[in-house]
Amino acid sequence: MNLSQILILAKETQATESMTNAAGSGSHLILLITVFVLAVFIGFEIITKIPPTLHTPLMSGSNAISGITLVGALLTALAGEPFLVRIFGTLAIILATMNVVGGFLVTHRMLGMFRKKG
Amino acid sequence: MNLSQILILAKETQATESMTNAAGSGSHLILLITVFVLAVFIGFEIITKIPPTLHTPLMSGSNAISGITLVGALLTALAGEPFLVRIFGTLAIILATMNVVGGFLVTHRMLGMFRKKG
Amino acid sequence: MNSTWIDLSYLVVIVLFIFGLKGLTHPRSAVRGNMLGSLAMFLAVVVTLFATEQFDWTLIVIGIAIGTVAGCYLAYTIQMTAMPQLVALFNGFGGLASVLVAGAYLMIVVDDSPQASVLIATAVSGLIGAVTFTGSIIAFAKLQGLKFIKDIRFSGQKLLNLGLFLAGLFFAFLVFKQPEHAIFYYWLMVAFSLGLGIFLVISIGGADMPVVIALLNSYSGLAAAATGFVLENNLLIVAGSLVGASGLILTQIMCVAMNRSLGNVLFGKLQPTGGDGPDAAVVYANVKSTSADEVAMMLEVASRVVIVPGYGMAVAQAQHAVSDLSDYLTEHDVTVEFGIHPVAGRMPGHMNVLLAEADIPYEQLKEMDIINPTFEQTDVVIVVGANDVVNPDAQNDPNSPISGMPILEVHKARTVVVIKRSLSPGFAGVPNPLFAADNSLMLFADGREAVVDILAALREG
Amino acid sequence: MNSTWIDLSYLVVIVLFIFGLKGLTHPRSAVRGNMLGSLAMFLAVVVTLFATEQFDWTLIVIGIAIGTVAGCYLAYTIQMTAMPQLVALFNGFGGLASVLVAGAYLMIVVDDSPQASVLIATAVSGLIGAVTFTGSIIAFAKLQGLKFIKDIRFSGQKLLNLGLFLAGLFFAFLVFKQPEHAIFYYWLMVAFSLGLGIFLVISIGGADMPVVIALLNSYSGLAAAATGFVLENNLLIVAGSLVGASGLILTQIMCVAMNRSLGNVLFGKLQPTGGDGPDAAVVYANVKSTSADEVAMMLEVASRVVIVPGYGMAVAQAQHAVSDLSDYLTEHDVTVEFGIHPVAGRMPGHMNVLLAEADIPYEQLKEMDIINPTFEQTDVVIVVGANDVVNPDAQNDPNSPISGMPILEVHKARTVVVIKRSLSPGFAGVPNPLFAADNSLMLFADGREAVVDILAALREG
Ligand SMILES: NC(=O)c1ccc[n+]([C@@H]2O[C@H](COP(=O)([O-])OP(=O)(O)OC[C@H]3O[C@@H](n4cnc5c(N)ncnc54)[C@H](OP(=O)(O)O)[C@@H]3O)[C@@H](O)[C@H]2O)c1
Ligand SMILES: NC(=O)c1ccc[n+]([C@@H]2O[C@H](COP(=O)([O-])OP(=O)(O)OC[C@H]3O[C@@H](n4cnc5c(N)ncnc54)[C@H](OP(=O)(O)O)[C@@H]3O)[C@@H](O)[C@H]2O)c1
Repeated sequence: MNLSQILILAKETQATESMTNAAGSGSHLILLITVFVLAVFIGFEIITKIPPTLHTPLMSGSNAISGITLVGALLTALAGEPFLVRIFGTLAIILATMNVVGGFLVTHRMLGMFRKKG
Repeated sequence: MNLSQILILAKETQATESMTNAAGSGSHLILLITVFVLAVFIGFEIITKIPPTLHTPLMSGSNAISGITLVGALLTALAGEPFLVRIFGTLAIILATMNVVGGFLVTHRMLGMFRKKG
Repeated sequence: MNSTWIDLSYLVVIVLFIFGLKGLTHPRSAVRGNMLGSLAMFLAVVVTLFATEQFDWTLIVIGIAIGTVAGCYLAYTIQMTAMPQLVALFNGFGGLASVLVAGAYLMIVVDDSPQASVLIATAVSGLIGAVTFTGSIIAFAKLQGLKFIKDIRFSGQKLLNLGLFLAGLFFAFLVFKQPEHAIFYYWLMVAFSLGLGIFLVISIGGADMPVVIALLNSYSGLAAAATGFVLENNLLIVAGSLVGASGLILTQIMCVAMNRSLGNVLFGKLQPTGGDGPDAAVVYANVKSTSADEVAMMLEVASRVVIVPGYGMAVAQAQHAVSDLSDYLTEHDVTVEFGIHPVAGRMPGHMNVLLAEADIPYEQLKEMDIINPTFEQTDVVIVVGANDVVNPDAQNDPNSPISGMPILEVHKARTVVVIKRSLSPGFAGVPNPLFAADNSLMLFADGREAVVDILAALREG
Repeated sequence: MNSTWIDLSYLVVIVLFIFGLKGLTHPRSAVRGNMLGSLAMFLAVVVTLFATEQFDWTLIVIGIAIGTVAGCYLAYTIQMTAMPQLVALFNGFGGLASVLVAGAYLMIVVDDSPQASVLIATAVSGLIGAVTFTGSIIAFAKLQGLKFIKDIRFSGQKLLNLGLFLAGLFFAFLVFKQPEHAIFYYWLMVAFSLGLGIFLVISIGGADMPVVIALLNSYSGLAAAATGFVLENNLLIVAGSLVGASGLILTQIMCVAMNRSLGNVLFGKLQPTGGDGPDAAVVYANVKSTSADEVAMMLEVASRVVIVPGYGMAVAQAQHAVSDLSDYLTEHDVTVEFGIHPVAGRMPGHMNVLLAEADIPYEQLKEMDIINPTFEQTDVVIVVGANDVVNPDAQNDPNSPISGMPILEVHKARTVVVIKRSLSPGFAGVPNPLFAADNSLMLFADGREAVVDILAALREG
């Protein structure tokens, strides 16, 4: 239940109606977009601080994070009744898991080399 | 309309139901909290980059930004039928406007001093 | 105006705020950053007003007009030295606005069985806003040196604070638990929180106010964010949390620079002088004093001079005189640099602002870590109204209340001239062995007058 | 599992990802950062699985098992020099997964008249995912040096790309416009996008692949974020946009370091040698070659040596030999430092990874801006398989294709020894006047062998 729904109950007063109009973030979509924009800012701020030495591990590490599609794949595979959906879901799971597991491991291997001398 | 609402239409299939469960960000509130958390991260990342020279302007400048309550005050004043609500709203508008206008101006004055020598 | 457009405009405002803050990370882009921020705020207000088609705008326009005029007046008439209290005042206004908005909103929605999360957010917004309001006002009064406010301390104060806090929390809980009486409980909660704000700040020493202000600044941001949760408005949430983070980090920076914990600032007391600290009379047995003429003679033969400004320079408004002196010396082939301690003065970056006001080039200002290794090659250090930030006891005496605070190591220079009016202590209230050191000379005078005299003597000689 | 708990767990995952990324900002915390990231991913998977009470997990478990085994295998068997292609391969997998997820989701919701925004997000996710998939696979094949892939260029290629892109966009539009046939249009769109990925990357030179990979990495993040919009899942959105930003910045850094625009990398060609550039035969008229023994003699009397590694060191796997040489010299009181150019090798930070693999202390690795002013005081520079990054034409010849690229100014050292197998050019395909300079000596040999020989000569002598 969100503001708009509460305020539907209070529709009688013209006052609150105008509020629904302007309260902002009325829609789910705009919130998702806000989250997207903020996350991009965080990405930029953090990545620009990473020293060149760590750029290759960063590349493989962030690549592993992009395997987050795995969560989407799981949701789809769990949701899908039609045969094709399950096949697609399972295929996506295999691919995304490789991306995730391989990406993190290879990054770990690389970083291990940096640490040895420490 | 958000995912949960769409999926209510599709309630027949057990499949999609489990999806509603897990899709995440089902609720408005959690999205707002996410926005809050991300914004705090951005704040930390940016502020830690600000050099000591600019700390006083930062203090007054960020103080001005906290006057964003002005938007809340406007929404309330616009929405309020009851007399008290309008009074409170107007008072809040006066206070928040002082915070905003004064804060930005005084920051500008301060920064002007830095620039002169440039 | 269509609601999607409003949402999108708010998103643009959010982005502008972030870029504005990013602008403040560099002196060159800071002015633009601040302008972006105010542009964003303007946009937010305009969009919000146009969101409603037909409405009686009278009150709103009057409100904005009054606020604008008052804000402009304060911003343009304030002295640069009074900046801390002005920030405190504005801060308090913001806090009170949050209290009023949350209270008014509660009246609007209370009959429509609002959601638990909205009630909680309302209570949080009112609680934080009220503490911010009275806390800031007390901080303002203290910094302004208003007579009726003293450092009030009594036994049981912590208990009282705890009691007020718990009472506030309890009524906040009732707001959420018994929504049918929410309005009543809300104002009761606000009343206790107002009290809490007063008693929290009233016992804190005036010199610790900058830390308190930064913290209250953070609170006012959090209050705005909470209001955002009340109205389910992501613009308020983002802007509020940016400010919240900023205030917290500034608080943190100041505490680190003073080598004290936040808890110690808020609740602890500094040890009173003479307790188990060194006795001032003993420390100051061998103090040598000097005259402006003598200092001028030393400067004439110096090749490297470092000026260390402190709170006294702000009090004496000596920055322009200091700037003239620096110019004179530079023209006569003396290398002049300024040693800036991070907590010299009473605000973070206080000295930078004052020196910038007096047109001293950015490159001459050196941070502590940069200037410290150079003192051994420095002929004369002129300390203008600084005290604690040049106290060698912070390094040498582990029992000193300021032990561990990083300092400017001026005692390593060949000669140190300290300009202040007396031997009275600085903010921390501890004697300073520097004043009695072999290579130290005291010039007892008002900061501005002393510097003007030195310059006059130089010009004559 | 309660939906609120799921949401909160996802929020925790988001925070962990951000802290993980922050960990990567420092070598000391990088390992922990990467672990935090994988922990976050694990948590996300577990939470998602437990979100559904009763379900046939067989397929899912099988899928995860296969993926894990394959991922481990690849990660542990890969050579460090083959890192770029491995990243490309993983990247492609991620892209294809996005295509499949969006496609499957479309099948689930298509009958329930989904929202416009969901349809758009689905189409975007499929489009970007498909381009990422084929683009990455081509990049992989090129870097792996697979024979059947060459730099294929034909006239009208840009037109073809544009056509494919527009066709993809058109069918994406139809997905959204005619939801009743959405599935059909979706796969049509995917088909065109797959083609687009192929033809976009196939014409780009193998040496530019790192830039392409960083860009595709960014795309795969954006595809994941788009999938997040499809599922209205903020975890996918945040994680995806973090990766999107990261890839874009890396692309940008590489382009700046090569002094080329992204457009030039993607669509332009480097001028072929001999066009209006200098002629190799003329440039190389006065090349002097040397032997391992001679180099060893020079090193014996040197007091400061800088080693500049390049792509050739990676090819020859010479890092361990170089490390031994550096140890030997250091033990004999020679100051040894490494000059690291930001785009030496074929990946950003490529040289750092290789040298770290060979246990060379972090402090000996100097970035370009730090090491450049020291070359004039350097007795011997040993260039191991670097070419373009030490080409003085980048500074001197405004017509050179690499003009403006910042370089390591090794030509300012007293003596430069260049180890490479021949006079053949490096990645940019231009001759290097350094090789013919008065203070240069060429040591024609495989990188590893040459260094081993020098060390042997030193030990004997
Ligand atoms: N900057 C911040 O953010 C901040 C925040 C919180 C606390 N603090 C604290 O404030 C202190 C700052 O150190 P500080 O060395 O700058 O100042 P200080 O230790 O407070 O000393 C200031 C000195 O200036 C002298 N003075 C006052 N008026 C003067 C005048 N008109 N002409 C000449 N001298 C004058 C005073 O001596 P006389 O009375 O004898 O003249 C006094 O000893 C530190 O202890 C710091 O921890 C700073
Ligand atoms: N690092 C990045 O992120 C990145 C990304 C994109 C593009 N690039 C480009 O890649 C280039 C990197 O410059 P660079 O100086 O490192 O490399 P380079 O200019 O490509 O030159 C490498 C040299 O190594 C020699 N070599 C090859 N195998 C060898 C072996 N086994 N032993 C000894 N030498 C061998 C080659 O000469 P021989 O064949 O005669 O032995 C060649 O001239 C730059 O132009 C840069 O713009 C880099």
